[in-house]
Amino acid sequence: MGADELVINMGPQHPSTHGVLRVKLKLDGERVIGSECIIGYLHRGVEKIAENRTYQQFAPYVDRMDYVAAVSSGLGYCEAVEKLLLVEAPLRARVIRTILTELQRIASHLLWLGTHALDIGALTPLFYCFREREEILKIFEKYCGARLTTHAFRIGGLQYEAYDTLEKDVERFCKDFESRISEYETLLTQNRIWIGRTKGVGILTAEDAIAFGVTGPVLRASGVKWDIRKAAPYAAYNQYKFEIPVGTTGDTYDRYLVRMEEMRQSRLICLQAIENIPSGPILAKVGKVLKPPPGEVYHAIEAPKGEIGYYIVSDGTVMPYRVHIRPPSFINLQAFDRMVRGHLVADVVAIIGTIDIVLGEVDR
Amino acid sequence: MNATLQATLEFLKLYWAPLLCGVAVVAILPLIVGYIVLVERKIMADMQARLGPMRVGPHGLLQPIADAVKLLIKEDIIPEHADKLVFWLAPVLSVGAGLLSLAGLAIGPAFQIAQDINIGILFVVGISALGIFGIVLGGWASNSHYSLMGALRSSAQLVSYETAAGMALVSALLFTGTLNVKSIVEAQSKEGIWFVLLAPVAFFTYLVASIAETNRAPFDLPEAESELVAGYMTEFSGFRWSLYFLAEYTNMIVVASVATTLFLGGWLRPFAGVSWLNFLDFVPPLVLIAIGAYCVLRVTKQPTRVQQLFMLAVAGLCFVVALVLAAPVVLPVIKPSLREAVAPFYAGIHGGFWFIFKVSLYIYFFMWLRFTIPRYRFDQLMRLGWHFLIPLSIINVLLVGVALIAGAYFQLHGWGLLLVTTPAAILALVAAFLILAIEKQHDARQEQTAPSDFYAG
Amino acid sequence: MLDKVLFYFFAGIAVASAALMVTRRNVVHSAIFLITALLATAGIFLQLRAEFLFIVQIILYVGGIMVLFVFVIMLVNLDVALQQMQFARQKWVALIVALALAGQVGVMFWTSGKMPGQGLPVLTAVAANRLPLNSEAVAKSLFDSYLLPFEIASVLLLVAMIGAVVMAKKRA
Amino acid sequence: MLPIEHYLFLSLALFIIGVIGVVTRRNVIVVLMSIELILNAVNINLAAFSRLYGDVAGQVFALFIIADAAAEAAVGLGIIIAFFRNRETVLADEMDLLKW
Repeated sequence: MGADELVINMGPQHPSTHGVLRVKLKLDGERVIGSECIIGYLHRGVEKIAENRTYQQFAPYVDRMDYVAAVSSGLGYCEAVEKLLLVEAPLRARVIRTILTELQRIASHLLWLGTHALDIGALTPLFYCFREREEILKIFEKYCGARLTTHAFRIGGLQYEAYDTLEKDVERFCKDFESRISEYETLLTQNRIWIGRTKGVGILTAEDAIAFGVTGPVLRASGVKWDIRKAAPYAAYNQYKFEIPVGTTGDTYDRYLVRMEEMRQSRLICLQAIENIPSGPILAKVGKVLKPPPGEVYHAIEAPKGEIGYYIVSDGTVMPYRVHIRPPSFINLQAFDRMVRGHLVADVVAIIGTIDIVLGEVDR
Repeated sequence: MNATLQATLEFLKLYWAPLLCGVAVVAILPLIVGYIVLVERKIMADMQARLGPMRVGPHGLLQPIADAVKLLIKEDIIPEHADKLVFWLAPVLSVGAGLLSLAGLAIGPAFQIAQDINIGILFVVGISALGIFGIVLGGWASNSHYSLMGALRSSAQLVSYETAAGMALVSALLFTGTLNVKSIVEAQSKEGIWFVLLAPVAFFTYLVASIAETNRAPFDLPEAESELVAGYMTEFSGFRWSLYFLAEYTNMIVVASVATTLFLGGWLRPFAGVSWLNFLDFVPPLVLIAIGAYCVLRVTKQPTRVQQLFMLAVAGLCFVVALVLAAPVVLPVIKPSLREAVAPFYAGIHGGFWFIFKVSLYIYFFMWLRFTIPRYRFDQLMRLGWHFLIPLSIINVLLVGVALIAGAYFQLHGWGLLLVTTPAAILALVAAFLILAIEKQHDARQEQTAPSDFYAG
Repeated sequence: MLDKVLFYFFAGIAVASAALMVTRRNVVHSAIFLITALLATAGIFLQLRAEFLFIVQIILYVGGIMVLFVFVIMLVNLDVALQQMQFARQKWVALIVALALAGQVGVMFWTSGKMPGQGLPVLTAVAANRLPLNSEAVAKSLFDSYLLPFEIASVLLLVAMIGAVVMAKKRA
Repeated sequence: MLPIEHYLFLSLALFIIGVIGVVTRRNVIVVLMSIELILNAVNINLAAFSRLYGDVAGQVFALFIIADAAAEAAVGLGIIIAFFRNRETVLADEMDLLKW
């Protein structure tokens, strides 16, 4: 309340900036009148590394960007290179890819839900969410031996054949998940405090969202029906029926509802996919040494956090000439200042949580 | 010189029991708090589908001691530009206020440190309110924005909710006409009904206000870790930090004890006046024996010899306590002539049990809330306090007063008082809903004008 | 004996912390010493068997007014204030005023010894065990003999509340 | 109870310290605090005489004084905050305008 503005540094070591994000907040009392995100604490030069690795060698690096949704990042990269090579993965590979990415979406959203609720002060959902996320990670582990940075796919198809009980495991998970998700909803959706903390907080209008280039659940919560799975289907998404949940006001509560519904839809996709996994090869015919023809390609998929795009330029050698990555977290974060102005410090953490950023992806 | 010695001796002769009690409380309380924390962690773990501390001792039973040792030997850091004197003083103030306010409480008819102070319950409430200086000054002295914001939030919050809590206390005190802690419980025993039934709205107000006063979730904004790191405690570490921790839990015990004394019948057994329900006296020892038996059964399941021994020790402790509890109720049954002799023991031991039991329930409720509910935002918290709780508690005081006059007019006593207090409570509830409805209307009107304001920048 | 020890204990603390309060540069330190002085005074009240006054002093004065003070001190930027000169050059005025006050009371005591019947009445206090229960007695007196002043005081508080709100809310 | 003179001297000492504070300090907050100290000194007198005569009227008046002190603190601090917002200072000798 003093005459001066108070400048407060949130992070990079702060319990709720989800990593090493540093936010410089200009406060008037507890009201935010301006903010500046300072990023780069986790910068590893992923794009530059790509120029010095072969196409296959670079594949594990994309897992380290969004490390809570590594499967999705990997899928985007593999498909981009396939597009560059003008090959298509066999159907069996694509179906299994779809199952794993949708499971990854659920896992990512679960992590988001747990930490977001924790930021707002609900302690318990975190552990419930981790319980289910653990099941998904177990499936990943069984499939490829890794839980977090899976490197599950290969350019041209799959690294490994699906293990015997994959379908059964996924089915069991989906069956349990139905009731589990309503468990979270009983804790939060109708809770007065939860509604009070999220409704009307961090409103992003549809025009603003489009202007900022925001994608993913954040965009959909603002009422824009845009999902690459429908708009430009990849993997095997054109075979399955699912809905795209859309919000109305674009506040934190809407984003919450949209993500909850997305988890339900992902579950449905998984159930449809395991019903009929076609047999056949899992790897298209690609050589041991990948030498794509000179040219450039942009390929984007719908990652849990939004559109993750790969722009790859090839000069005909074994290493890409240039790789640019369009990380959803980085671009969604740009809308942060717009969302946070005029709100209180407590809303800042709610808004950071609701954008669902991973600093590995923001900083690359 | 001789006179001084004489006077000192005389003083000691007069006040040895309260002094001993005081020393005992100060010595034992940190241990009790440590175990409350363990219980809290266990309950939290239970609610969150995990195990909680399991490593130190069987089922983590020695965890508090390990924690205490860790905190004591931790490096003691004082920030560079901190105000050293205040930084040193603040946690001591906080914990001192908490401990001192315990002095005014009566755990049973026999246990009370400050015997029969005339201002009784006011003493407890007033002294424990001083703890706020520890928080405010600690936040200020650490010379950090987070701490200062935590401190400012805390002072605003405490001052606001103190009013509501005070009003709730007044409604209960209207029934007793005395501030003395013992007389309050005795009044409930005489009426044969606890004041929670006579003044439910006041109990509710006090419950909410007491959560806010002890800075517990969902009102734990001064130390909201996701916003202000740790609020006023951010810069404190090691022993100083543990003093704050001790103060917080002591305050919980204090508010729980105040609520127990005023609303939940203090040390009285449920239905203390009803003689055919006297068999309830046998419940506490039986429950303890059951717990002990369970421990004995679990002994074979323990992996190491030490853990087995520890389990047996716990079981033994349960049996001893059960024996102590059982003796005053079983002896008169065996030998009726002993009834007179054991009566004071019965009152003291069982009174203490029931008091601690009720306090534990109250604290359990605090924990339960903490694990279930998200945190309020600061403006919402202040709004809840000023726009809802304070008006409600003032209305309730008026209604309870009117009900009491009506009760006196119709010469109602005990359960009969419910005839007049229940309508008063219902009226208060109606008032509460009215207040909420007005708030909602107000909100709706605000919302129409507000959104443009957010993007003013 | 106990009375004496308690009195000198509390009086010593009160006077010492009052002196420290007016001499400290740092306003927060001043506030802390004022709190100490007020608490010591509360101790004196207790020693005088004025329990209700004691608790009102603690709840209202220390727990209410002083929290307000500390709150305002923290709102008002301290870093600037610390570097400014804290003492006005009015030492001589202060000394004269203090001496004059002390002199008046000194003369009063001196004359009371000299002229019997005109100075302070030499009375022994009512025995402690004959005092009525304190809070009951205060309540009776407050709501019986002094009901009108009580109501006037409540109006005063209301006025002060409105005044404070108006004052603090004014915002350019 | 000790002889009444003890209390009178204690109250005198606090009163004089308070007066010195009011006169010498520049910071308005400390001036206000010194005034609180003066009021407190008066309360000691009232309580002491109340005890001497065994009549609670003195204590009742002390209560009134405390209520008065609360009112004074609220208004005074309100003025200080308003003043600080406009002039960025809390020094008494800079309060040289009646209205601002």
